[in-house]
Amino acid sequence: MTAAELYGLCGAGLVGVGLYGAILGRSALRRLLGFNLMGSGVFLIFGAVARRGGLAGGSASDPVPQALVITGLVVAFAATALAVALLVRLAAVRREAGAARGAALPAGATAAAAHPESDGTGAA
Amino acid sequence: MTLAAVLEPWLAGPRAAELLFPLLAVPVLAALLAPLLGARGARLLALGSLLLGLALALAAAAALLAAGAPLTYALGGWAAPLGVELALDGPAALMLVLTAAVLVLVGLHAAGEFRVGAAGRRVTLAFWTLLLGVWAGLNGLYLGRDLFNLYVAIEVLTFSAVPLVCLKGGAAQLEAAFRYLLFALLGSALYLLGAGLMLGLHGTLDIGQIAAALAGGGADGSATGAVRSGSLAAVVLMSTGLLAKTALMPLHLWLPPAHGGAPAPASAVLSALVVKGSFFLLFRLWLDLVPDPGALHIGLVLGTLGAFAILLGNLMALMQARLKLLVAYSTLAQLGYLFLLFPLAAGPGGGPAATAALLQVVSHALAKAALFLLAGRVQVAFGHDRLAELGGFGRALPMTLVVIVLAGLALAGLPPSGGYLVKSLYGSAAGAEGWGWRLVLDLGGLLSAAYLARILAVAVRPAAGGTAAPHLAERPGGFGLLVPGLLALAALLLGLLPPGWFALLDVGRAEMASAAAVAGAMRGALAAGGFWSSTGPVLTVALAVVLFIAAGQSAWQRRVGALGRGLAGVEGRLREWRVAGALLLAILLAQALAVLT
Amino acid sequence: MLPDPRLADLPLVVALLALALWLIATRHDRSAIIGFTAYGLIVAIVWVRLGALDVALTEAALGGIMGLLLLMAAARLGDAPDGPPPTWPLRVLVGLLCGAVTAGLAVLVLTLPEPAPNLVAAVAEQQSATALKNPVAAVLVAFRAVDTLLESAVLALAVIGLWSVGADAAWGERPRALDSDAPDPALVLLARLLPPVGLVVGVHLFWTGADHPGGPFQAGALLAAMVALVWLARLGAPPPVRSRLTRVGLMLGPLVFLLIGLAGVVAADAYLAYPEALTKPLILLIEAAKTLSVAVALALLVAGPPALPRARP
Amino acid sequence: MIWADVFTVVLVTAGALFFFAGWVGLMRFPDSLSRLHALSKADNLGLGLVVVGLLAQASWPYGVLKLIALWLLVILVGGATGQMLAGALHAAGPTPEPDRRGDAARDAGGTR
Repeated sequence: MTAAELYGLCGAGLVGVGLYGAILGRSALRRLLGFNLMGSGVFLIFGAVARRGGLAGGSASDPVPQALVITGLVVAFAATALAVALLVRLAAVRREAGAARGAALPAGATAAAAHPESDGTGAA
Repeated sequence: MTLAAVLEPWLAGPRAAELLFPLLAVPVLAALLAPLLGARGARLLALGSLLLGLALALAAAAALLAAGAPLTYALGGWAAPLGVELALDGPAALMLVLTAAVLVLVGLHAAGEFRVGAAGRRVTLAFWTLLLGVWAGLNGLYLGRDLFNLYVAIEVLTFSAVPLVCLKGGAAQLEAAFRYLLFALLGSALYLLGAGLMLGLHGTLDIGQIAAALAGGGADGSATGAVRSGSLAAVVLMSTGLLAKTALMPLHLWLPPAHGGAPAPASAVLSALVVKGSFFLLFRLWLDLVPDPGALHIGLVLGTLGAFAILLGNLMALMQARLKLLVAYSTLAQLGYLFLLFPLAAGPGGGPAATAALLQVVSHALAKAALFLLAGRVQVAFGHDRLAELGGFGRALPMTLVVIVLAGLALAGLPPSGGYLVKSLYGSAAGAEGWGWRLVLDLGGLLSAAYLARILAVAVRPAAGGTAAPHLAERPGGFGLLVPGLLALAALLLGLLPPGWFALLDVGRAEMASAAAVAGAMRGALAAGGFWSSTGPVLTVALAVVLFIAAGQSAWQRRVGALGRGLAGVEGRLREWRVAGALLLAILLAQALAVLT
Repeated sequence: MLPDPRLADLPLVVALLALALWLIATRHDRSAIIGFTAYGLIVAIVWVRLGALDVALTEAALGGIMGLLLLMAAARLGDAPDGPPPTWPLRVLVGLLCGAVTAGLAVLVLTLPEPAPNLVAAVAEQQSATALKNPVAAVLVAFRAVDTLLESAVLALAVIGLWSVGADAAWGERPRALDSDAPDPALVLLARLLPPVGLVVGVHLFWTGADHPGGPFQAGALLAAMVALVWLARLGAPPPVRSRLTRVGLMLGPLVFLLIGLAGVVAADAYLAYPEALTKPLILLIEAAKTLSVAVALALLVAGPPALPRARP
Repeated sequence: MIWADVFTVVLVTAGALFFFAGWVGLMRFPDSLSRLHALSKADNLGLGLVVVGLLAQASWPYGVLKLIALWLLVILVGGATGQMLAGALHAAGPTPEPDRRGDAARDAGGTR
């Protein structure tokens, strides 16, 4: 087995582990972490492809998949930042709604309270 | 020199392909400039660039018709596999024009609501910038033929669509947006994985080159068995990722709450266009990249999911307590029709199936954009959209009701609507052996007629408390009916377009023979055999209205109560994160089994 | 030399997989995030082992701010599960499904064709036209320029989307996700000493990127980490989102790229092509603007949506 | 050149041993402060030995300068983060943390 195959298999394993974490993670943050693990597994498979192509073409690593991974890494970071912002804001809105319950309810809370079917109350 | 002479090289000459990149560049440029102009400027910039984009899309469609063959453009002069190429064929041109037209109309409709004075700076700037981002992502999806380029385009789309869901900023919307984002990200990761494996298998990401290699026309002769099955597995990974983004039932966990809470114009765009973007890519993958998909069992898997979506989506729509959620579930059902393409295109007379799927995209985009805008109008007028408290709203807003009915009849498939064309073309593609699919089509049509009847019955029934109409919180201006009316009429009269126009779809796909198929379907509408399919929806609506009114809201609820609660319970379980995640993987494996056995 | 270079790879693979399993199994969100930061460092080493130095640099530079982002989130979100734990049948089912996916992928990885198709020769052949000696940079800025362009648009849109998550009342204010009441003196010391070094290394990474591993992404990520450190230590504050200058900085990279790309159809016969005489200076201009915009975008993404100052009791 | 190689192997091995000792301390020591202490002590020494060992292999002058700069940076960052962690522990109060291995075992049993 070559090193490229070894890391490719590692990537396959990480995709599985990451998917498990993304589906069954105990909190939203952990599911996000699971997605990032899965993403790194995907990128490692790209790395294996790049390494194999590079060795076949007489270089350390094929530059095209490398460039794709760099683009993908930045996109994954931006996605994580957006997701974190949504979570933090969601927690803040819920806190405000909890603090103001009984008094004037903020708009988000009334929407959620009046229309439970529009609120994904399951584990997000 | 006349304008036509100046434009000649682009519209009918050697430079036609130079129109492709501006179709992508204009929305990107506008989305980048909008935040620099600030909330006030963003609105004007968006509307202006949308009009420019519509003109460009029409020009590209004209150039494509003149050329008679797909246009391709190698960016930077670098040909694939090293460089990235853009391409335009008939279906892509249709999508470009449809997207620009719907965005222009929705933009004009929303121009009053999303301005600094009415919505505030945050919402105004975000709405217009993200609308431009959605447009950029969609155009990238239509024009791309490089798998990674398409990945980046789909991420542009996702990053723009997610914040649109939570513009109102309530807890329910934020949670829906987070679920949407995370589920879409899992989908993107699966898609990217498939693209990476494709690169490892073929050394190229260009859809045309991979298809040629798989069909045995590659530079190195024919593809080996391992490469072929590896490629199919890669397509399955990409396909699963795209299903998650299309919100095909049962992977729809984010869609109802997202539509329940997003502003109506945002819902219209999400429902009419955004979910179609990933479907369009599925269309490309299974019809353009995979050689002879009919030999695989994939159509059975995707078609079954589509049939499930049609039936469950329509039933759920029938039971919703809120108008916007009713419309959202109707979207889920209508998405199901798109997926009947895959089993029906594989049949012996499958040519019209692809035409039917594309017409379904158009027809649903027009009718659903209209319905969401109208639902928003009702919500503004009465301060809520709870059907139980809207009894008699038709008396207060008669014209709104008329336009709702027009859009609803287009969805239900009354001739000459797009919905009718879709069912007729699918029906002829299914043939005698495909009676099961035809049954689903008919049931779906009846159910959509039934929920339309339910809205009608609510609208004409006396209001609660014995008054003629519910209390109007705010009387909406008649001008607001212009755009929904145009959209609904366009959906309803789609079949009256000269059949020759549909030849646009066939550029690069002669096997579809759309013009002849549409002409045949319209002839069928008038023939004796077409009686049921042409009048069925109207008869059902009339009968169901009588039944609904006779039974009254409460009796109706009692009658279907037990069944409905059970169904809603099952559907609610399907929307749990863990269940949806497990289903995503199960669908991935089901597709893999279908393709590799 | 070691007798077999794979002896160095196996421990890395085992460490990655073990750490990944621990990350999803461990109880506390915060430990999982600290573990994830360590995981990112190992992944960066793996990229070196795979001969992909450009990726290794990106991973290492992004890993730092990713850790900061997630830690600040964990601090604000608390450490409670948001639902009952999954039932055993569900765990077994999902575990089996994930295992099946992994097994399928393993087969795919092991049956990739031999010799591996690749674009090494194609890149090497055409690279001279780009005046860049680093093949990865040539792919990013020339051959696949449109992807890089759209990806900068993704970053810019992500910032706008992130800002739109804030409260209406806070619009125009500055982001405050990194604010703390009293930063640790050691952190302040670090934030005084490290950024000058980071700036030098960042500029070096940008400059050397044309010919050696490095480039706008890596340099931008490092600069963003330095900026975030300064904000975290309260030696400076993120600019308010109403600031036009910030928005110009955010959009400059993709705008310059797009405008030069559009001009290419006149000046070089194709969109996103560079006229021969100006290739080097134009690419330098694009990369400089891009470095700035990547740094601004990543720093703003960590800083979060605009927020009102927290009320003091 | 063989002497330079021997020098490198000996020092890097010694450095690795210190890292190992630091890792053992991290795993086995009873409370957070002593774990932190073991870790930073052993790591600083270990890193110093590794860097000195590698100096024999580095090119003059830039390779050597880079290595030394790297060493200084790691010392700075390690020192500052150690200080911050200690500060956080101090602020959290004197309650001894539960045994780490027991904690980990509970975690493994509790959520997997």
